[in-house]
Amino acid sequence: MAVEIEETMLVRVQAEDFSVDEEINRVRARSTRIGGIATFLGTVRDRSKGRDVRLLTFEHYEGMAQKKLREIRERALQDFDVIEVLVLHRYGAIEIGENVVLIVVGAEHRADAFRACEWCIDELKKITPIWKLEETPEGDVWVEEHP
Amino acid sequence: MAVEIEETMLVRVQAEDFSVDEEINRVRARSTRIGGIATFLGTVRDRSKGRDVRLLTFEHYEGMAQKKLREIRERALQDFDVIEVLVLHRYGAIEIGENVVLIVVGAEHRADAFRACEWCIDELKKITPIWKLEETPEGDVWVEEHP
Amino acid sequence: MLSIKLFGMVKTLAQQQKELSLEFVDGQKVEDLVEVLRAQYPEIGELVLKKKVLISVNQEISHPDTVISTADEVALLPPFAGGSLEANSKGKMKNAKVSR
Amino acid sequence: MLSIKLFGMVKTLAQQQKELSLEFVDGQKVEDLVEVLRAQYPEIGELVLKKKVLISVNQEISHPDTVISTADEVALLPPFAGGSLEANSKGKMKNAKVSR
Repeated sequence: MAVEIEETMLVRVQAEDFSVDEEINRVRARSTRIGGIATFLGTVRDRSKGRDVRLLTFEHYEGMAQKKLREIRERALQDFDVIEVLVLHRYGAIEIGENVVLIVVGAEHRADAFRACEWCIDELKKITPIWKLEETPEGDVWVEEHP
Repeated sequence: MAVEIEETMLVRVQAEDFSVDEEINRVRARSTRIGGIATFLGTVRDRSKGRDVRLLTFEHYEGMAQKKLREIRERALQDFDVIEVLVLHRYGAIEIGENVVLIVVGAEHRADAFRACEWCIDELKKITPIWKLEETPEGDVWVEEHP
Repeated sequence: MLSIKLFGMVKTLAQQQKELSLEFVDGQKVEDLVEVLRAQYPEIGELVLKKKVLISVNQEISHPDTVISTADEVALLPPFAGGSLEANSKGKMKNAKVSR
Repeated sequence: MLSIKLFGMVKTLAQQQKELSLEFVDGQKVEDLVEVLRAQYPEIGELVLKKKVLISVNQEISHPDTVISTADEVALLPPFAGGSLEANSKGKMKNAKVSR
């Protein structure tokens, strides 16, 4: 039961902002064997494909988005020599400079942590049903590609 | 003057622990063009080369250590397509699971952030005059290699 | 009847409806659903035909011969924010403008 | 006199002294300093000769023919915690035991 609750915290889609320290601490708490923690934090840029951006709104497919993020965590734990993986994505309106997505990977050795962390964010962007509406001076556009 | 003060905060050797959120915010504050922040956090593992470790004590060459970390930041900014780099190392006694070293790299695109972040930590471990005393059940040993 | 969840620019193309309800015979295939969409929502049907919008069945990407029960959870998935599925090559699709 | 900063296991080998003071003629080279060390601190001198301990002059790694002024900041650098300099191949050096 405890493990289930923990796993729920390790894969989340939420509207609220998050603290990187708190999320890193969830990963760190899993094992004293962890010596390296690689993190990727995606934030909102003020430019996208040459357009100015004022605000982003993320929409997700509730249920399927979480399912795909769980798959990513499980595949990373299976395919890389890492100890714990946390995957977190926000939805709703997010302003310039604010947090959108976070991957945290703890491993004994740093090279494994980096490999897995980069794989997770690449895979997340490929398979997770999340969409992004950009508010620009020329109007609002749904975009396919993340900057 | 303002820039000098900021740069001092972006390369530090200190005894105190740090908050990853605060350090990420220093990097994020540099530009709204930043869309990806790659971070590496090194922590103390409870094992090193098959030995149990109870405590680590880091000693640094004051002056030269900072100089080498500044060089790493400047070379990363020059050689990679990144916007800001922060390099931070602690000294003194550090317990199992606690923070030792932090690299934060902000870039427009995530691949550049990852490349530069991994280069920085690899380079730091090669050229920075910092030494590590391991307290183990068999006695205290100065070690050459970081886990 | 079959309920179909809509997201992003597909929802915009359907006048902000979150779900479509279509007449659909239990046990037909995804390729049959594409024909229904083309008849009733030509703009959306065309995007599906070109694989720019994918169809998921029970939260997994479907194939043309995937069988659909009217109890299944079906959704139309425009290209994801993070990039594109294998079926979508980058940058081919124009962004859909939203009028407010 | 020339002051030499000591760190890590070299400091341990010198009975926890943080600095050595050696008789040294201004303008001699690093290779001359190595000879002085070998004569007065044979254990440390040997490690320097084998390039397991490096000599820095004004916070940069020196070469045998680097000229030293007695005003320079000189230090003996055992292998770093993070790994080894080019001159040190990994794992060759035994860890120095510290008696408390």
